[in-house]
Amino acid sequence: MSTTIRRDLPILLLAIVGFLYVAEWFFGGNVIPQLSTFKGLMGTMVSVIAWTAVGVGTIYGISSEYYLVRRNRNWQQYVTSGSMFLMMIIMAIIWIWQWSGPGRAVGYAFQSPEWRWWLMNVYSNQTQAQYAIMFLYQCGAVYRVLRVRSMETTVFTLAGLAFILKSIPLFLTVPGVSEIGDWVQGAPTLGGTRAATLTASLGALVIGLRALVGKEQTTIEVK
Amino acid sequence: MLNTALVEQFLRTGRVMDILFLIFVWLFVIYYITKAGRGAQLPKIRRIAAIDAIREGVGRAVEIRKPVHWSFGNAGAYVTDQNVSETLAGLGVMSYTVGLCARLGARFIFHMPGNPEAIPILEGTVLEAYSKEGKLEEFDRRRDLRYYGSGMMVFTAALAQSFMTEGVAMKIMMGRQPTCMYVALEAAKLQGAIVIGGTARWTAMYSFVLTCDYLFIGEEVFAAGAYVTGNPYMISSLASEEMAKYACIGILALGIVLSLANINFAALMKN
Amino acid sequence: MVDIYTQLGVLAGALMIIGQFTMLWKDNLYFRVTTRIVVGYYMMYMMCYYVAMIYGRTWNAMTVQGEWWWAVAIFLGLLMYTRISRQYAWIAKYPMSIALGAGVGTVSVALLRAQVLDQITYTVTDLFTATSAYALFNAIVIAVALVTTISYFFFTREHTGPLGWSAAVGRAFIMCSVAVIWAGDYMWAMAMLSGVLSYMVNNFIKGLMLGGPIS
Amino acid sequence: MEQKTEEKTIWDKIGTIDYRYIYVFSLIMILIPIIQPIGIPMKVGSNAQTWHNTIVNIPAHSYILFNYYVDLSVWADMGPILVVTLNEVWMIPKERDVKIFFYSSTADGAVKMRDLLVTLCKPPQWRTDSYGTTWVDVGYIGFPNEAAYASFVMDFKSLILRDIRGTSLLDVPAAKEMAAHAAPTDVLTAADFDLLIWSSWGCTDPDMYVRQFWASGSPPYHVPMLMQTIGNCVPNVVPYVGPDKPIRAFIPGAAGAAELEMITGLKGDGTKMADATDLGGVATVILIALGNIAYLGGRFLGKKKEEK
Repeated sequence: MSTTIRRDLPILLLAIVGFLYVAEWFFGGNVIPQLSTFKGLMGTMVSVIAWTAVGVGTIYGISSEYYLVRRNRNWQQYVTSGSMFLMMIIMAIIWIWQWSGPGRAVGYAFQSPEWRWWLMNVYSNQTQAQYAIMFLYQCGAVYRVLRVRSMETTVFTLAGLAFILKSIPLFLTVPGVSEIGDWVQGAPTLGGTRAATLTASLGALVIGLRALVGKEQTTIEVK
Repeated sequence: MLNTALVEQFLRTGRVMDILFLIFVWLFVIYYITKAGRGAQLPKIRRIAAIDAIREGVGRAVEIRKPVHWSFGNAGAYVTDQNVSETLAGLGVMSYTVGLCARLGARFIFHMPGNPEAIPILEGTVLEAYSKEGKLEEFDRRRDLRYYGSGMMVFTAALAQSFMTEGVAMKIMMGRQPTCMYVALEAAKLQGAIVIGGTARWTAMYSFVLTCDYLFIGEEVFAAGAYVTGNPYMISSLASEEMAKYACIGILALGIVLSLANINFAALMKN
Repeated sequence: MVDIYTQLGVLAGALMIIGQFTMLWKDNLYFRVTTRIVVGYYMMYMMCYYVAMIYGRTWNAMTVQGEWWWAVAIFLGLLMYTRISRQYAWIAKYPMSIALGAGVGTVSVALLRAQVLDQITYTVTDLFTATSAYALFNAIVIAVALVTTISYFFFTREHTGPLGWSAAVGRAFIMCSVAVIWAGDYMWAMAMLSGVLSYMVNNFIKGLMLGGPIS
Repeated sequence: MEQKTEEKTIWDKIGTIDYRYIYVFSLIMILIPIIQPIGIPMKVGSNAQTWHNTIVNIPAHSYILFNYYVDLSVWADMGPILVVTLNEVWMIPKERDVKIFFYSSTADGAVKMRDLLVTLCKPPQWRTDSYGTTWVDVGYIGFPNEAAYASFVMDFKSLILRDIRGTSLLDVPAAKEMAAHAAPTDVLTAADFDLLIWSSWGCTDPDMYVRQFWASGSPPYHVPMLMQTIGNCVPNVVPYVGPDKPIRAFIPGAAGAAELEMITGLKGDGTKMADATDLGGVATVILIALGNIAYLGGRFLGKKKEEK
C-alpha cells in the first residue's frame, strides 16, 4: 500500500499528464479542442504550483545560513549572515509598505523609488561586477588554454580568434578579417551547432519517452 | 503528395512527419526496454572519461579532506518544460556521485538551483543515494543543501564564496546552464579543484570547454545519466537513440536523392 | 545639484563593485558581505515577486470570476512544503509529478520539429538553393559537419576505424562552434567590464568624489 | 629533505605568468580609453547599415511594435543600442505618420524606460503632445514564456489590459487604429504591425520570436524584425538573418551600437566603448600570442637546449 501511494500513483499521475501533452501536440487544435484547453489550463496551473513553492527554497536558504551562524560563532560570521538577514527584512518592509496604494496597481512595490534604489544601485552593480570578473577570468583562460597543443585547441584558438578580430572595429580595417570571420561563423560553426542541437534533442526525447513509460530511474526512486 | 484535408481531420496541420518520427523512436525505445526486461545482453557503451574522473575526484576529496560541490546552475533544474531531460540526466549522475561520496566518506555540498518546484526531486535524489549506502544519518540538510534564489551572478558569487571559505576538492556542474556559470567554474579551478561538467545547452558549452578537466559534451550528458545508473532499461534504451541518429542521417541522404530527382523535399517535410 | 539619494546610490554601487572585485585577490569579509547582501535581496525578491504573480493571476479569477481551480493549484503548491518534514516528504511527490508530467510531455514532442526535422531540411535545401560556388561550398561544409558531428555522438560503438576518423572531424566542428560562441561571449564580457570601469571613473571618481555630474 | 628546484627556462617564465598580472594588464588596457578617449577609426558593417536604413526608410503610415527590453545586469552592453535606436525612432518625421506601440517583457525595462524618456531618449515635443494618438506605451507585460507569447500574438489583450496611463487598451486611439489595420479588425494581433524591434540576451529567444511573430498565424504573420542582442548569441541569430528572412538586421552589443551611433551621428556610450573594445582586443591578441610563444618555444627550442 505504502509503495503504491508513495511511488506508483505519482508515476501514474506523471504519465497521464505527460500523455495528454503528447496527445495535444498531435490531436489538439481543431481536431480535439478540449486537449488544447486542458494544456492551456495545465500550463498556468503548473506555473502557479511553482510560484507557490517559492517559500520552500527560501526556508532552505535561511535554515542553512542560520546553521552556519550556529556553527561559527564569531563576529565575521555574524556580520556576513547578518547582512543577508537584514537585507531580507529591508526588502520585505519595502514590499509590504509599497504593495499598493491609491491610484497604483497591486505589486507597485517593484516600481517604487525605494525598490528601484536597491535594484539599480546594489543588485545591478554587483551583477555587472561579476560579469566584469568573468571577462578577467576569461583573459586568464585565453592565455592559459588557447594554445596550439592539440587539434581541438588549435581549431578552438583559430576559430575564436577569427571571430574576435571580426568583432573589433580596429581589426575590421585589415583586409580579409571580416570575410574569414563571416565564413567561420556561417559554415563550420553553423554545421557543428546544428548537429549538436539535433543530437541533444534526440537524447532529451528518449529520456522523455523513458519517463513516460515509467522506466526513468530518477523519477521513480525518489524518497 | 498527401491528401491534406483527409489527414487534417485526424491530425493537426504539419504534424505527419513528427508523428512518424516519434513512432519510429518509440518503437525502438519499447523494443530495447522489453529486450532488457528479458535479460538480453546490454549494448556496449563507449567509455566517457568524465564518469571515471568522478570516482577519482571523490577519492581525492577524501584524501585532502575537502568537500565535493555539486550545482545545476542558477536555475538549471527545470522540470516543467522541455529542459526536464537535462535535469533528469543530471540527477542520474548526481545520484552516482552522492553514492560514491557516502561510500568513501567525502562531504557532499549541493548548491540548489533557484527552481523551488524542483526541490522535492533534488533533495529526494540526495536522500535516496545516502540511504542506498546505508548512511542516511550522515546527510544533514541544513549543512549540505544551499539555496540562493535564481539570480545568475548572485549564484556565481555565492558559489565562489563557498569554494573559498569551505574549500573544494571537486566541482561538478550539470543541467541547463547560462554562460556566466563560467565564473563559478573558474573560481573552483583557481581553488585547485578537479572540475567536471557539461551541458546540452550549446551556448554555454564553452564555459566547460575552457575550464573543465573532464567534459560531458552535448548529448553525452544524457548518455552519462543512463550509464551511471547501471539500470538495464536505461542503458538499453540508449541504443534507440542511436537508431534515431541513423534515421536522421538516412533522412538527410533521402533528401539529397529526392532533391536530385527534382522532388521538393522541403515541401514534403512540411507535412 | 545631485540629490543625496543619487549620491548614496553611487556610493553603494561603487562599494558593491569594489567588494566583488576583491574576490580576484582572495577570500575576505568585504566580499562575503557584499555577496550575502545580494543573496538576501534576491531571495526576498523572488518571494515577493511570486506572491505578487499568484495574487495577480488567481485572486480576481477566484473571487470575481469564480474560477475555483486556481485554489486547487495553490493547494498543490502548498503541498510542496511537506518536503520540509522527513515523515511527510512523500506528499510533495504529487504536485511534483504533475509538474514533471508537463515537462516530460513537452520534451517528448516539442523538440522534434524545430530541432530535428527542420535542421535536416535546412541542410538539404541549403545544398540545392545555393546560387554561387561559394554558397554551395558552404552548404557542403555544413552537411559534412552535420554528419561527422552526429557520428561523434555514437555511444554504442567504439570510435575506431572510419567512425574514429569521422568522429575526429566532428570533434573539430564541435570545437569550432564552441569557440565562436565563446568569442561572442568574450566580447560581451569585455563590454561589461568597460561599463563597470566607466561607472567607477565617471560616476564614482569624477562625479561623487570630485563633484562632477552623475549620469 | 632538501628538494632540488628545477631552473625555469625563459619559455616557462613566459608561459606561467601569475594570473593576477594578466588581470591587471587587461584592466589597464580597458581603462586607458575610458580615462582618455583615443578615437580609433572604425568601419560600419552591413548589419548596422541595414538596421539604420530599415528605420529611416520605413514606409509612411507604418506601425512599429517596439519591445524595450532592458536587463540592468547587461545594460553596459545592450543599453547603448536601445538608446540610439529609440532616438532614431523618435527622429522619424511627423509627416511620415508612423505609429509606435511600446511594451516591455522585463520588469527592469519598465523601470528604466521612465528614466530614459526624460533623459537620454526624450521624444520630440509633437510626440509627447500626441501620446495616445501617435504612440502608446503599455509598460511591463509580465515575463512571458512561449505559451504566453503564443496567446499574445493572437490577441494582445491576453497579456495587456491597459496602457501605462490606465486607459483600457482599445480605448487608446493609436491602439484602436492599429487593430483595424489587419483582420480581425477589433483585435490587436501581430499581423497589425509592419516592423518589430526587439531585443534579448537569451540566445534561444530568436527561435521563439521567429516561431511566434513570423511562422505562426494563418496566414503567417511574417512581421519583419530588427533584433538587439549580445555577442555570444550571434550564432543563434544568423540562421534567421537576411533580406527575405524574419530578421532583417541585428546589432550585437555595444560595438554594434558604436557603428549605429556613427551612422546616425548620435554619439553615446557605444562610441566610448568602441575604444575600450579596440584596446581590449589588442590585449587579447597579445595574451594569445604570449601563451603560444611560450608553448611553441618550450616545445621546439626548449628541447634543443636540453639536448645541448
